[in-house]
Amino acid sequence: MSEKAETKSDVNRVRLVDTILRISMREAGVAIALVLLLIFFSAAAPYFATPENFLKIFVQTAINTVLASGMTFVILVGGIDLSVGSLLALCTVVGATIMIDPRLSPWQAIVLASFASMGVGLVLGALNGWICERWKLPSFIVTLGMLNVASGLARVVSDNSTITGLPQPFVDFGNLIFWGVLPSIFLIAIVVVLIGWFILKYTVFGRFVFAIGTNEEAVRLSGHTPRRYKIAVFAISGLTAGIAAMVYLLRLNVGSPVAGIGYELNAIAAVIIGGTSLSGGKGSIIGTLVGACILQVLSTGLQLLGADDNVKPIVIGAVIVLAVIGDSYRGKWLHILEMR
Amino acid sequence: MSEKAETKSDVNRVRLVDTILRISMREAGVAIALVLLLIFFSAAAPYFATPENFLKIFVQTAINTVLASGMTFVILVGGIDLSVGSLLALCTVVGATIMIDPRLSPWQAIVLASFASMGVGLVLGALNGWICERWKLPSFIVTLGMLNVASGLARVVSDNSTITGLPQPFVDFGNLIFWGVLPSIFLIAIVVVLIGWFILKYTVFGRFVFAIGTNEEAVRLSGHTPRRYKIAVFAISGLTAGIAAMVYLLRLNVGSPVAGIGYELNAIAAVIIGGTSLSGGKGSIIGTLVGACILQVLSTGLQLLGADDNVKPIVIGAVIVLAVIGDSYRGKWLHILEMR
Amino acid sequence: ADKPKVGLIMKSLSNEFFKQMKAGADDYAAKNADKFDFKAVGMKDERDFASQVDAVENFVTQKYDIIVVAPADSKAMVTPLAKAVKAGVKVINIDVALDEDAKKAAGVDLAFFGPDNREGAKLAGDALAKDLGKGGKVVVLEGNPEADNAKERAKGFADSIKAGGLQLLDSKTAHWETEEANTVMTNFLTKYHDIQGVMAANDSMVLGVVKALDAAGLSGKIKVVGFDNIPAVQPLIKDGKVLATVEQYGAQMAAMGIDYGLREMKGEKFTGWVKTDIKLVTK
Amino acid sequence: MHEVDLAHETENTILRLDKIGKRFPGVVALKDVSINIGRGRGHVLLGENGAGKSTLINLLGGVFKPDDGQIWFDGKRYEPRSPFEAFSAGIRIVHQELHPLSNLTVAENLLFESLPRRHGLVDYKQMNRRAAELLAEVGLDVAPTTQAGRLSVAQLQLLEIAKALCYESEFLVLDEPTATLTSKEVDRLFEILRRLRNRGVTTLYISHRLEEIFEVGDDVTILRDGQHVTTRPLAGLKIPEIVELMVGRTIANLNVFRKDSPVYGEALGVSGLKVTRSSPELSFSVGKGEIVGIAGLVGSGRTEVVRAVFGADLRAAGEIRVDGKMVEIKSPKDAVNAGLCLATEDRKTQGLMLDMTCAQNSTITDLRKISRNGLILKKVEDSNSRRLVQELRIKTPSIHQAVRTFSGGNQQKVVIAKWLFRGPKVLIFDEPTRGIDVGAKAEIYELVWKLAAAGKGILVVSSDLPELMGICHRIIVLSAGKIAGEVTREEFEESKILSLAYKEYSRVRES
Ligand SMILES: Nc1ncnc2c1ncn2[C@@H]1O[C@H](COP(=O)(O)OP(=O)(O)OP(=O)(O)O)[C@@H](O)[C@H]1O
Ligand SMILES: Nc1ncnc2c1ncn2[C@@H]1O[C@H](COP(=O)(O)OP(=O)(O)OP(=O)(O)O)[C@@H](O)[C@H]1O
Ligand SMILES: [Mg+2]
Ligand SMILES: [Mg+2]
Repeated sequence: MSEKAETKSDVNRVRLVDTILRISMREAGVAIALVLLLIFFSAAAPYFATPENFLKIFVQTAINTVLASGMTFVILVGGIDLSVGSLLALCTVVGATIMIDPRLSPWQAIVLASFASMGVGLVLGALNGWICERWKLPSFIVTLGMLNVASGLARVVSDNSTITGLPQPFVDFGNLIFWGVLPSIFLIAIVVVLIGWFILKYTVFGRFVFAIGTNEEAVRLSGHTPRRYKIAVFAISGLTAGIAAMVYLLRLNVGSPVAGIGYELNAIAAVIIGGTSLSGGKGSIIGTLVGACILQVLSTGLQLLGADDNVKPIVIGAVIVLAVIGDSYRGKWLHILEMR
Repeated sequence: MSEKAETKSDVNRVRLVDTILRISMREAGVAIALVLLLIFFSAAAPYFATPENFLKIFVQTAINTVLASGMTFVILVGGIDLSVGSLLALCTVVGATIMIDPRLSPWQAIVLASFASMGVGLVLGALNGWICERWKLPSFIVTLGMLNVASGLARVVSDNSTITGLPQPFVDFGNLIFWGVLPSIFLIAIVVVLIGWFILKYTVFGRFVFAIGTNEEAVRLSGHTPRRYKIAVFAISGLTAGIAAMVYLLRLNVGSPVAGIGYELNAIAAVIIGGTSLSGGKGSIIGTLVGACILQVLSTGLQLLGADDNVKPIVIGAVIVLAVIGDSYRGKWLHILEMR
Repeated sequence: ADKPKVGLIMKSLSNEFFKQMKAGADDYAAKNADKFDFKAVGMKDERDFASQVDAVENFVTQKYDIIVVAPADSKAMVTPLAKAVKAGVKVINIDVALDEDAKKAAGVDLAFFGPDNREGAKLAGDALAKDLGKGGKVVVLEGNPEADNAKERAKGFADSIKAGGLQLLDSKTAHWETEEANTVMTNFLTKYHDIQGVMAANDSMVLGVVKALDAAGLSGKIKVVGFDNIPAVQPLIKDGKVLATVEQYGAQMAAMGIDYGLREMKGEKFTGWVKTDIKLVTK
Repeated sequence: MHEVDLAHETENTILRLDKIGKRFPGVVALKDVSINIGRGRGHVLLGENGAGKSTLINLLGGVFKPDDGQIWFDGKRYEPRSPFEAFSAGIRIVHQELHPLSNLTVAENLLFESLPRRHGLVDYKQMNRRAAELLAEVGLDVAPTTQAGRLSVAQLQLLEIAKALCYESEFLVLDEPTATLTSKEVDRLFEILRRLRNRGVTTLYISHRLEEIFEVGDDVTILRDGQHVTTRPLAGLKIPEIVELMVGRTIANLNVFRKDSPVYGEALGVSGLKVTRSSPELSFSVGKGEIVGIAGLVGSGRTEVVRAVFGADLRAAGEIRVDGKMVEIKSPKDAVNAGLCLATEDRKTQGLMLDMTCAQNSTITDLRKISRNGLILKKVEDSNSRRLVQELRIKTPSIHQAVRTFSGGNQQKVVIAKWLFRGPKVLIFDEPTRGIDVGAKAEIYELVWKLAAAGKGILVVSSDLPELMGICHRIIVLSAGKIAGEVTREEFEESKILSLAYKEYSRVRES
């Protein structure tokens, strides 16, 4: 009897593993690369495999994760958003400027700043989308223009200075760790990812995002207006830049016009490593989260390993490419799994 | 009699203008934007409309023009190359290191360095292409990886320092101005553009570039091997990065691991402003030259105008977008012209 | 009408040091509006010295009489500046010294008006060493590895580590950036549990370092020194979260550069290194 | 005189086109077209390739706006600015060009116009159930959760039809719905159309398969070169008459293509071909001068087989001989070098570079012929292309026109042109007359025969059985990926071929 029961639970266990494997492969094949990296650094780098270190990695990944979540939407409809880095900079200085306004109570300041930061992101993001759609322009060049404009605006707004002195409740919230394991900053990032995942998976809007990325003309012929959804998608990307700006402020407590330089490439890298197709229509936000983690684990792991500063970019570049190469075999692996 | 003859020549003149207008519209509709900018700055900015200033603009445009020429090929086949900036850096330090080798005579050093610089570019460019094709990966991520790798290599090779002391004949050549109007540096850029234009317009290879960008599968099913041509295209982009590195050395007389940071976006911007479609298959290298000129005229013009540093990026960003918006009306204008 | 035209070329204006420099220069120019015309330019990315070269060329085009320049690269800027000199422009080198060999090769002899970055860093490092005592364990956050002032400051830190008998645990670049400094410092804290002091090559990185220490509950316990004395660190010094930073008087430096330029135009000649003030700033 | 005014003008006219005109750069697609369509009637729209049929449909569907004229629908001015407005007005269109959302599921594709939702979320359960019903109705045998990208062209066509059926509409337009369908699906489609008409739905039907229009139509409108020729009841009309109205001249050998060419030797030999490791082995051969057809139901694997032979997809096993010599075919390049060519079934995605010119498309298969030392000789290219355009009667204002602007039929001719330019030994055509008008069809048959007479081996995949029976020496019938049998010309009979095509399926059902 007992033997039989064991076999059954064994079978169940095998099935569970199988299912998890399958789902993780489908949602984020590149998770394997992440696991490999984790194993490698845990073995090789001192202090890597400690809870505190993982906590720290979580916090460090947060900004990129939030940016990359919005970027996933944009890439899914077949666009790209190069402006998120400078939008983030603009939003940090707008947010910080409001927060240190002496006429406002700390709480007023925090609420107002959050709305302003996200609002600025949302509006400029929507503007990106609107320009792309109004004149049928490639988002690459439109958002490249916005990159410059927003970065100039950030300088003007901040008068080129780093803004400090944020209200204490805000700073405290940034340092908060829920239940000893979940830093508030990471919590925000996870909430953003989950909302994004839910929207893409279960809402009608999500279906439109995939459909437009697959065949925009077909969507139009089905009687819909892709333009609207595409503008919305860029607005979302702007919004996440605004949220990422708040995360930046929570994490570093300073607003700066030079925050976020080059973040757009990092975010795009996370999205693509996460398996989302640059030509649109295929991908997942969970993959994006994994992609962002890979990049951060790599960077932190290399430092703990004591890698040379000059060698670091070489390794990071190589691993980015290796991760997507590995991911390109996913189809095959998945096929083998399903065939069984 | 004479009246009649005049009318005829008038008609001919009208026809000529018409033809030029049509061709320039087709090859580079955005030339209009360039002319508008030139008129504006000539009127508004002191010292702008001087021969010396144009000479300088030519020289300053050269590096971006060379990079953007190679980039045009890549974008025409539907790819993108983010690595050109750091390839340029790597090639400058490789070239400069060889050039200052005391064991070589100046001429030996110059020749060897040129070959090495272009060779490194060519090989790493081809590697980009090969990885993309071997695993069917998006060039965006592969070249993003290469961006990191090449930049790390440049740091390792140069040990993070600027390399100076290039041989005198080389420096002299860089300062040369042919017939008082044509700086050697600009001459190189023009030669690269012309070769590129010729290849795209008149060779079988050029035909394949357009065909692959338009419909790769159709090319494959017509009995060809798109892979080969695509690798070649990335190799060309690497090669132009190597040539641009030599131009950089000629112009600035130093090799540096941080040369070329952000140049990839500039080059891409020039290509797209020049009317080449990011989805491939449509565009021209003459347009790219015009696009590069627009960017440089804008930057120089704004400085001569005394624009505020914070406002400059805002204007540049806005003009980039305006230029492509204007270009989007080209179809309409061309249509009107053809309808007459 | 024939007032001399003075152009000031800086690095990135979003670097607070240059912002102060510009403010000082603008101020000085406004006070002396009858003596000279003035224009200042910065760059988008301080590593992109090609655009600084463009700026030099543009000033020559506009027939400026004096160019005051804080070179983004000590070697690369020599050739274009030498060309400017040959075109009859008075060139004043401030902030970062042009490379001696390169100057010799280009056949120009330019004086340098600027601070001693190495000495400045040593001032800060020494303050830390004094505070920690012999055997204190420190980490260093460097600037952009190829930047001349970053190299000088790294040397200065190394000098005081040696002189003060400190123990260097690790040294990494954070590319002058707040966020990267925060990450690098956080990782240092993971890797080394006995850090006592931090030397950061500029104050932007200090902001990131302090935040990392705050998050770990170590601020005030681990001592931090920086460089530049930007407004944002001044309250941190007051709070004791930062031990010291170095003031190099950017505002005066530019004004002084302009002044030296005007004097050279009148026929004075300067050579060698005219050192400008640096001062250790503590609580 | 021709204009037989359909008596029921006013109250019974559901759609009235009044002097409609539409121009594209270089072409007048429609000029002065006035048509009345009666309520509840089955209206057929005919015309050669490029006559302007699809353009007319696109005007109705809100894809384009007319340059001149007015449209009246249900007694009201009708000016749709988007497909949505067309839907809301009650006009539904199955477009000629397929627009699948290939990354989405079949169910999502079907119901994409308004996804079933609950609390703002997609109601997957209801969606899949509803989709399954619709799929059953059109006889498309795939799971609602299949990715649309995995369907074949014919299956996608059925999907589009099912899509149009899923909402009530007053006016249904079908632009060449049967071009890729086999008789099984066609019969079912007609059945559905009949049901709809009984419910009072007006249908506007476009097809180049003239035999079938009598089953779906009451009235017919014929366009020629963008101009209205006639609108009249179908009853009493004969095919040759219709053809004459369409092309403006008589076509002699309309359905008699059986010419004899001597068959000798072997042009193409295939033995032991396995598409995938688990699929059955296939062997067949095509003689020189022989035209061999491949028949089968939708999804029976015809396309898979020819693609595998051509090296477009990797095959698991199989030897291929050309001219009696074994050839190694691992890619289309090998195949082309060995003397094979394949005109694919989907010209848009696999056959043409749509944004390039006719000249560039027609010469892409052999650039050596138009170049020297790697340089393209523009004159040679143009003259070659011009020759092909003439030979195939491709209708275009200029060989430098982008093929995107060509009508479907003319695009197909460009595909054939590019292979003629290469001059292969064996030509494989997958649905060569998909969307091609009678005149052009006759020309293509003529051409195929000429090629055969010149000693080429020809393999034709077609869903149009009469067509295969008209031109082939021999027909291979595929059923569920297996060769169910071979029929020679003497034994050609529709029922016989069909029963072979069903063979494997009925076996499955029995077991
Ligand atoms: N978007 C477009 N741009 C330019 N020309 C077009 C466009 N669409 C159609 N045309 C031209 O308009 C004419 C009519 O084309 P249309 O597609 O309506 O023909 P059709 O009757 O549907 O032919 P087929 O039977 O081949 O489908 C053709 O000459 C075609 O080249
Ligand atoms: N990429 C694919 N992935 C999975 N299944 C496929 C794929 N392509 C085709 N199939 C399936 O393989 C079977 C054979 O398809 P094929 O296109 O060869 O049929 P066919 O006889 O040419 O039919 P059609 O008339 O539809 O062209 C079909 O059931 C189809 O759904
Ligand atoms: Mg049509
Ligand atoms: Mg088929």
